Amino acid sequence: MKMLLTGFDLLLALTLLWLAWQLLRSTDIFKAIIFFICFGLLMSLAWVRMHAPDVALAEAAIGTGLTGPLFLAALRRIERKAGKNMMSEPAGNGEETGSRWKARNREMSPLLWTVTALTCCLAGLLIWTVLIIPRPLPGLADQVAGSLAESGVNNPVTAVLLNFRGYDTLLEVMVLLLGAITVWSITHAPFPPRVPDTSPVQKAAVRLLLPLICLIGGYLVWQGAYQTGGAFQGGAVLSAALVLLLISDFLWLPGMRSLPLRLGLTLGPLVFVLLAGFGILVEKTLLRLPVEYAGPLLLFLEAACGLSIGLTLAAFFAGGRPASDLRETPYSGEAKGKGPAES
Amino acid sequence: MIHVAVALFLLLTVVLGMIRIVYGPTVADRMMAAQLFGTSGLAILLVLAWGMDMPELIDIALTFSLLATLATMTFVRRVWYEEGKSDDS
Amino acid sequence: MTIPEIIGLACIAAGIPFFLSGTIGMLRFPDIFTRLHALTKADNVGLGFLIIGLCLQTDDWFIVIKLVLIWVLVLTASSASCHLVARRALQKGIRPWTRE
Amino acid sequence: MTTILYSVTGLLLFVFGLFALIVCPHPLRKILGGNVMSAGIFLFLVAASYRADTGEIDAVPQAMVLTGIVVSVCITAVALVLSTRLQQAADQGARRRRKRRREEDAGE
Repeated sequence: MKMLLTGFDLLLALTLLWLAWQLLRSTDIFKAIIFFICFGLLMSLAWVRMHAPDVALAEAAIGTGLTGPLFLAALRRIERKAGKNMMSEPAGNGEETGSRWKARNREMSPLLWTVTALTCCLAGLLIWTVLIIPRPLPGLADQVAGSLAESGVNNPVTAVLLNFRGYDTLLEVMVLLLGAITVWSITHAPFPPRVPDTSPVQKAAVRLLLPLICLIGGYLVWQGAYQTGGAFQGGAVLSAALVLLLISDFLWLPGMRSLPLRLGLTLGPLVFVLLAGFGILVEKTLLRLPVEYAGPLLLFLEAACGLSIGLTLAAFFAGGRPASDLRETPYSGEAKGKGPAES
Repeated sequence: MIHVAVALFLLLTVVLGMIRIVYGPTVADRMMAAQLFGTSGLAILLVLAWGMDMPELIDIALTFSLLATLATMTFVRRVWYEEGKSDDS
Repeated sequence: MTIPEIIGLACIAAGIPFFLSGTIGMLRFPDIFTRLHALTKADNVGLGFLIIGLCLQTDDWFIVIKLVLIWVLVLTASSASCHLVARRALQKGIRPWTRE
Repeated sequence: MTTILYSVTGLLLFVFGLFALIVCPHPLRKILGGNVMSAGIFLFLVAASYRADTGEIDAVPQAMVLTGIVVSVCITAVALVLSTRLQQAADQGARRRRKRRREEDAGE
């Protein structure tokens, strides 16, 4: 039993390292992205082996489910605009636009040698540090277990995330909002120009999957209180539903109004800030919740944050602000030139 | 015991299948290999749920199965376009 | 060990050759269409056996429902993505492999 | 054993990612390298807090890693959009330069 598990760990670690190496040295960028998707999958197995099911769930939903499509969608935009085929990255046909990202010098230059030597030194130093750390390391597990009863939830990770370390999560939700604002202010969402020839099978599959995804996303948010799950995992699963809608190119999507989206994006941070203010008023401390109401309040907070996180991640996938915003921008003339209509 | 052995074996088939990503002649081969690992990885999770006695892994497997189509659909709709009549001007 | 658990173990063992043949098929088959065939059929049958085996080893109905739901979802996902890839491959003019 | 194995793996992943971030010219690969780096750090953090002998888990590093994963996907998305925009701008510049050169050739 023990030996089998050790063998599993060893194989997993070696495969992770091999995948990372392949991912970073393969000449084809598409191949690298596929390796990255597999890498995320194996990472979530590694989290399972570390007995961190919450992290594994987040990695499964975000790392594998969303980051891969995010890269795939960006790949087409980046490579296509460079006017060359994504399958022949290293070829570089000498065109001014074609070889922009080509490595200037494939031979080992002195600079490259220096960088390699330095990173090897860094690796050696870090590994040496790991080996000489005295074990077991002190942790906070006992403190968390001791005050779990005051948090209003049974899952220690959720308790740390939303109650004990509420600051971190508040800032994180703000970072997400900031990310969405940045993406929206950089560019508009590029919708594919042609009339979509979506396969009926895809439409049927999306119609079948959508309600199930929403159901299970909600279930994960609700379950976060006492088992594996929570706002981030549930939100990521919800965003998968929106991403499915986006990929299926339904015709009504580009014309969507942005006001409900904006409200949804800010709902989670708003509720969090209100809760923090409530903590100041009632308990005289920022983000401290009254013990008897902590459970329901946290559930409410998780639901709002889950919704906002789902919308934010879907906005990341869309890669810009909705098309209905175009006429509001001051420099719409410039934006129109490469608008979604002809791109 | 048996569950962990099955998990180890499935991980071995996943690692073997990665050869297809390295050598796959077309982009679709690589993408479908990744899809295969989704299925195998899900099976590993389910078996480990019994082998490590962690029933919460079933929820992770459920998430995997929900998101399995996402990457492939993105690939088909956004990456793998016709080369001849591509839509860039 | 009860009889359902033994049958369950037998089912799990029966699933293994299907996973192995799916991987071998993906490695050895000559073109994209045949490879699609290998990996969307063999692996799902293997997963089906595995799930039947695991269902027999639990007495919690909620877990059984979740397991069956997982299998149905995987079937949907892999059939839809197989169809999409094959359709796009035909659109792009990739000819199916034939013996000469 | 398990702890040290995964800690070392995480550190090596971090170093690989750092190397790619410095060496590779393509923006997508730089972003991939950054992702590998962050995955390595997360793995190290959780592995360092895991105690294989007692099987006891520490929720604080796990919650931090959970936060980190979400922030890293956020950074990835912003970086991807930025590099798309950068490429658009560079393409426009190249097109304008080519057009000007063509006009100069016609003028002579």
